[in-house]
Amino acid sequence: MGSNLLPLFVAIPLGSAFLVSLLGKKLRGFPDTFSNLATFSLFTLSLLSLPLTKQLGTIVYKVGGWIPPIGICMVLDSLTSFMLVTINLVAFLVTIYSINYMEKYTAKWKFYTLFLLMLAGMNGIVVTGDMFNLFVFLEIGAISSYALVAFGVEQEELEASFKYMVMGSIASSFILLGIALLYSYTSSLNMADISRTLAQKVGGRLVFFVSALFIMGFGLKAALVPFHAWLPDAHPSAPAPISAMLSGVLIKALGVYALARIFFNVLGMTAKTSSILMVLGTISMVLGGLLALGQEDIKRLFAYSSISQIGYVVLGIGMGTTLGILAGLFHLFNHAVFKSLLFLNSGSIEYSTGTRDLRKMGGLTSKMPVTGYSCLVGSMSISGIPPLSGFWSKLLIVVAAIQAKHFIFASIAVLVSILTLAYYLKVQRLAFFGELRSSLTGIKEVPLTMKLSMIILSLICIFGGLILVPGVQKNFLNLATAVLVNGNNYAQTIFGSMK
Amino acid sequence: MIYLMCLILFCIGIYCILVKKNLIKIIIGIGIVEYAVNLFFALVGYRVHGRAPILAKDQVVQNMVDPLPQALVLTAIVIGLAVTALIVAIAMRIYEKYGTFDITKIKKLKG
Amino acid sequence: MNRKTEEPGMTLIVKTITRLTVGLILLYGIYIVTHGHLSPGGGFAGGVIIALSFIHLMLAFGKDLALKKLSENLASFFESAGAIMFLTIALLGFVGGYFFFNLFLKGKPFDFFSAGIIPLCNIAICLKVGAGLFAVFVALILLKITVKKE
Amino acid sequence: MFELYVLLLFMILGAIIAVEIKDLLSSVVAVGAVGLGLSVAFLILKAPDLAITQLVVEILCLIILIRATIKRDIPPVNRQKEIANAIAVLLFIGGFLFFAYLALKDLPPFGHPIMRVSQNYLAEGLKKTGAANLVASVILDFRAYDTLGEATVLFTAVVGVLAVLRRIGRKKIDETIKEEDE
Repeated sequence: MGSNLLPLFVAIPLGSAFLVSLLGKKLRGFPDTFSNLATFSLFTLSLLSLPLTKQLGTIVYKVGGWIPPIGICMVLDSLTSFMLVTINLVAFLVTIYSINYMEKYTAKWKFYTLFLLMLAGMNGIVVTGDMFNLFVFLEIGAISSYALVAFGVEQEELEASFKYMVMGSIASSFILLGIALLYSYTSSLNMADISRTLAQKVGGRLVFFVSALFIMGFGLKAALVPFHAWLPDAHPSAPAPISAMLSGVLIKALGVYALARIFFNVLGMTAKTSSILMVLGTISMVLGGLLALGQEDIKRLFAYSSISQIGYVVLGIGMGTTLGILAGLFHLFNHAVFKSLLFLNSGSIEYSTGTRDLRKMGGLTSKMPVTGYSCLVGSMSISGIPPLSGFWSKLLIVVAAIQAKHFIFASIAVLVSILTLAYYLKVQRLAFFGELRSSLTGIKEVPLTMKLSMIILSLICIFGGLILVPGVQKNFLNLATAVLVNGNNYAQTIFGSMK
Repeated sequence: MIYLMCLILFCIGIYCILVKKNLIKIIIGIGIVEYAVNLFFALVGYRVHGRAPILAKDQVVQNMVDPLPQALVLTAIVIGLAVTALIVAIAMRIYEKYGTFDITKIKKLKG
Repeated sequence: MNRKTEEPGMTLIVKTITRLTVGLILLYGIYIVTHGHLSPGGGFAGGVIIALSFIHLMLAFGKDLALKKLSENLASFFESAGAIMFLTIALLGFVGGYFFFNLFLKGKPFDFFSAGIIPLCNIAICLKVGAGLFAVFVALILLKITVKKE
Repeated sequence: MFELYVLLLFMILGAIIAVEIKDLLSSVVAVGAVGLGLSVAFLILKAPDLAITQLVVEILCLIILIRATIKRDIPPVNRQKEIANAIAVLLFIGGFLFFAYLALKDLPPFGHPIMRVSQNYLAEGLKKTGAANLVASVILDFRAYDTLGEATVLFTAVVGVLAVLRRIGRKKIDETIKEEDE
């Protein structure tokens, strides 16, 4: 019975998206209530999947009843349920936030339809165990995000969306070409089957070429530094809830998760790819941080900071050691929480004051206490101030780097952390402290639902360090880490659990 | 090497996307890249002297081409169409706002 | 295409030929859809052909006539309905134990009524694709380009 | 397979023309020719399903693209700035093709796919699904979940187009907007 849970992760958001588009135009309140219901049930289901994977191990679901190399299978292992919890937690809080925020835009039902489709795409990517299926759901997530970036239909938004779309299409075609090569080589599309076949063959050059294609493709989606050009335009242009989703989870589900899954479990991690990933991660970390320092637009600053933090995650995962992967995944979760919190804060500021320019703000805490304090929590957490969650994950990454004898990477990570603190202090000083500007005396705090989701997210930031408490850590992080560390056993696990 | 010719087509598309400064040219480049990838899939599934994978009555068929890549290409074509439709819509909105397709004149964002 | 002549659409020759061919195109599209499990084609190609027949009508006679036959709201309704139908077929598979389980009788091979859910899926996809592409086209046509030169 | 080589050469030429020609409308027509060439290539490769689909999709794409380009005054493209960029891209492409050439040697030769998994479709497709068209049996039964995704992609794009083409994106304060503008 438990395995019937799996298709629901895709079917619920898809079904509700179709229903919202069918009925949402006529019934006024329907899109709001229904989408919130859908994301809430998804969140509950994802929490349910955690004990399920612990009890039953890896669950393989055969779609249509066909045995995997012939049909498509869905896989629920610990890494999957870890990602599902992250994605659906953020999605649920963001939909709560959108109830009030999206009043500013027209055609709310289109927003919710696209939002739910994007969610379906991300859940589909995480759940699937099939290469081509991963590509299809990646396209669903990507195409809906292209449209959502342009949702405001102003000049900057359209332009950013075009740029994002061109980059995204290049990435998709690289990925598809890689899949075609892999299919020709192994004659299979199932990830476990590919991994099993590759283990028997010795064909270094093809695997190397396919790895390069995948690093370019998924690296573009994850906005690692040589491929990052679209992100600082696209993420700020979207409506704030979407920025939160894009920076918070989309680049991770489409980029980091897919990279990790393919390299650890399908192609096999080699020393070469590991060092490529670490170098890319470090460059992203440094460059993202340096560029963020010079920004005056609050959302652009957050976007550059996303690049920098993704660098941390990739550095951690790229190390390939147990502690490194654990730290990377933990930072992924934390970043999803505090970056969505920060983008929601920036949305609240824009909602009340109508500007995104840091130089035009000042003293906002006195007028908007909830936004001000939650933003303070988010900023301190992302810059790694103890005892907030970001501190622990960054500490773990540094420790893991030292443990693996990558002293240069460790010291760079520490330095970038200080850089991060610098630019978040700038945000705090310019936006929230100091004197209130005369032009801003009339502003009010944002409506209730927006406050609610910001408060919940900042609470998670404060208590996020508790995930490292042994009992929680064992169930939530260690099992997910084990999936990646024992990457080569993936095929055995999948075929084993089908019998 | 027929595969390599197909990849040359792919590269022409990539060149067009990265070098040209006109929105419509970029869209055309994306189209060419999609054609190339679809063709590559179809080439991968071809079998010498194969038949189309459609059965007819009272007939024993041994040598058929691979139906799986064809199914995948079908999906990929649809995805390509979806991308094209959306990107043309965005390009037309940009034209409406700026009055040009030239990317050098469309620079509100710093990059 | 936003021509302001008294009679919308193209010349008489085009209109006459359109009148003759548009029904055939529509019929051909329906044939392709319903025989998708037996011969080349299928829901997607058929759906595009059906959409093209309406687009043909629109190009020849102007937008008013085509929209009278299939309005934009109706198109988007059909689209969502097709999508829901497809998903319902998928979910019905749960009755047989699996998502997307082919639970209907397979019938005799090569018969028109055979292959379980495949023809039904074809029809659902055709509705979705045809209506969806028509809606896109209408939206692109109706967009009045008003260039603001700064 | 001589005709396939000729066709590919034709497609490459068409693509180069589409990329380099100055007039946008001619460029769109050239890319249409490439698409039709692809459709014929599918026919030669024994994929009638793909040929039909590619043909109709090509027609639709052409209509949409011509709609976007027609009656636009397009100034000739300024070429001088492109050169530095073009050299870098050509270098990248050269490297790409070189590594691709090396990698392609590992693949099974053209015309002899391994078909480990798809052997099952040929052998059991008719018996298990009842569809004579094996491609239909793959897309709608063995891999129907992919097709659900594919249909969703198209749905997403349609909703996306409708959302992008809204006349007004943001409401002004206390402004109500009529239904048809949404």
